[in-house]
Amino acid sequence: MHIAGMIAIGIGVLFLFLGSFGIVRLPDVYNRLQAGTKCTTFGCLFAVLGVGIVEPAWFWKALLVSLFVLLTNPISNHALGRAAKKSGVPLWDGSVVDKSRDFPSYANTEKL
Amino acid sequence: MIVSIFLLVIGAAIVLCLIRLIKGPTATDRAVALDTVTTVTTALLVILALVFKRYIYLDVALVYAVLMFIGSVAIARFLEKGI
Amino acid sequence: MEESLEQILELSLTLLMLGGAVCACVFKDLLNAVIAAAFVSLMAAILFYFLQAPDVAMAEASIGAALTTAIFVIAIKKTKRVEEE
Amino acid sequence: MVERIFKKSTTRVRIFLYLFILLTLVWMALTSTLHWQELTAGVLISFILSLFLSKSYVGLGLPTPTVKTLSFLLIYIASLFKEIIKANIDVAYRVVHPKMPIRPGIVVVKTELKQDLAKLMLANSITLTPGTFTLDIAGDKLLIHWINVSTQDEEKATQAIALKFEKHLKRVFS
Repeated sequence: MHIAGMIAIGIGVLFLFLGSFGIVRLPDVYNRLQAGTKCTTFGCLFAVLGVGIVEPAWFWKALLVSLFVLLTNPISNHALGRAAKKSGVPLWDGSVVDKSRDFPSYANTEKL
Repeated sequence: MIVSIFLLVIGAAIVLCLIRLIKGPTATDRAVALDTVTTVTTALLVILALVFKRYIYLDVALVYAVLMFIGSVAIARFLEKGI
Repeated sequence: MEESLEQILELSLTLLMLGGAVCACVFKDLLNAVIAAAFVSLMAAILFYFLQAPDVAMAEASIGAALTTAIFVIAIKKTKRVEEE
Repeated sequence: MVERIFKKSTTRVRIFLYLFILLTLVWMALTSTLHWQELTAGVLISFILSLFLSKSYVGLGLPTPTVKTLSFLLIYIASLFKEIIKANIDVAYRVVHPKMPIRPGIVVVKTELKQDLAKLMLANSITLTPGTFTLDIAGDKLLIHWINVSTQDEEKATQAIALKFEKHLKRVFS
């Protein structure tokens, strides 16, 4: 039980580190958001559930914490991404396509 | 013993986020770094509760997970209508 | 946990907090300064946690990082965003 | 007339019961004890809350909870977890790879879901799955940032990104 929980915490911590690494390494806001959302949500989920496995009496509260993280983290990141697009942060030069001109509410924001 | 390695890795993650917070060309980059550091901190608090062996410390992580989202949404709302 | 590791972590957290505080003073764009201040209060909350005061950490987390950020953002919206020389 | 009122009231009672059970379970997870004082307080508070909340639940136009809907919801959550694990390995590979094999771009995707909550769940699951990130929703279209664009066509992009969740969500919200 103890070893399984420690392995879960280890996986979670590894993904948290990779998410932060992606924040530093990737080229523009949108790609950074990708790394920042997925890796940190997953890593936090695994770390918290791992703590719940190591101490079985804590499991239910740990589950509640992970549930809140799973619900709130994508929403706040989505709000940040939308704000970035609306305030006209440019895409990276290597981007392939930008279809946001077809979208009604972005017709008059600056191009690329 | 192995927990101390986890704590050091999380500390390194916070340092990386601070680098992006200093460097970031736009305000949105900095907000993304702050949001990431919040999630990392929630995990850190839960692991520290395991280290200190106190059940009551989990409550702090719960409050963190619920309330931090308000700050990010406030910043995002401002950026949408601002410059 | 060993005594020395705890001291190392506390020291590094203090240094991170100092870095964030310097950023909050240096930035000319006030929104960036607010974000750096939120980072500082995040680190302060972890530091309180290390000093075995979870209630203070909870208050610091809720007031310092969530409420203060929202109030500062509203204040910036009513005034100007960029600081002048 | 009488029959209709009866039918409406039974769905209302069912919603009330489900909310009551859900809130009591959350309370029990928060306190983590089976002491009788805590349980009494929890049952009382969740009774009062579900009395008020069941009214607004009907007003929001959410699906009535039945055993079938809940089992479809569980299947959806299981498939979501599988996708999350795939997504993380994918993103970790892209970040660690020395050349960063990314071809980012913004594409438009269509959805057939009607309810607001269903669209929210679809957007959240798209955010958590491999290489895609929801930027905005308007009407039946979603604006999506894709880290590795393989097609620019709207139909094909819909098939690649949204369809695998939509078929689960349609069954939940039918």
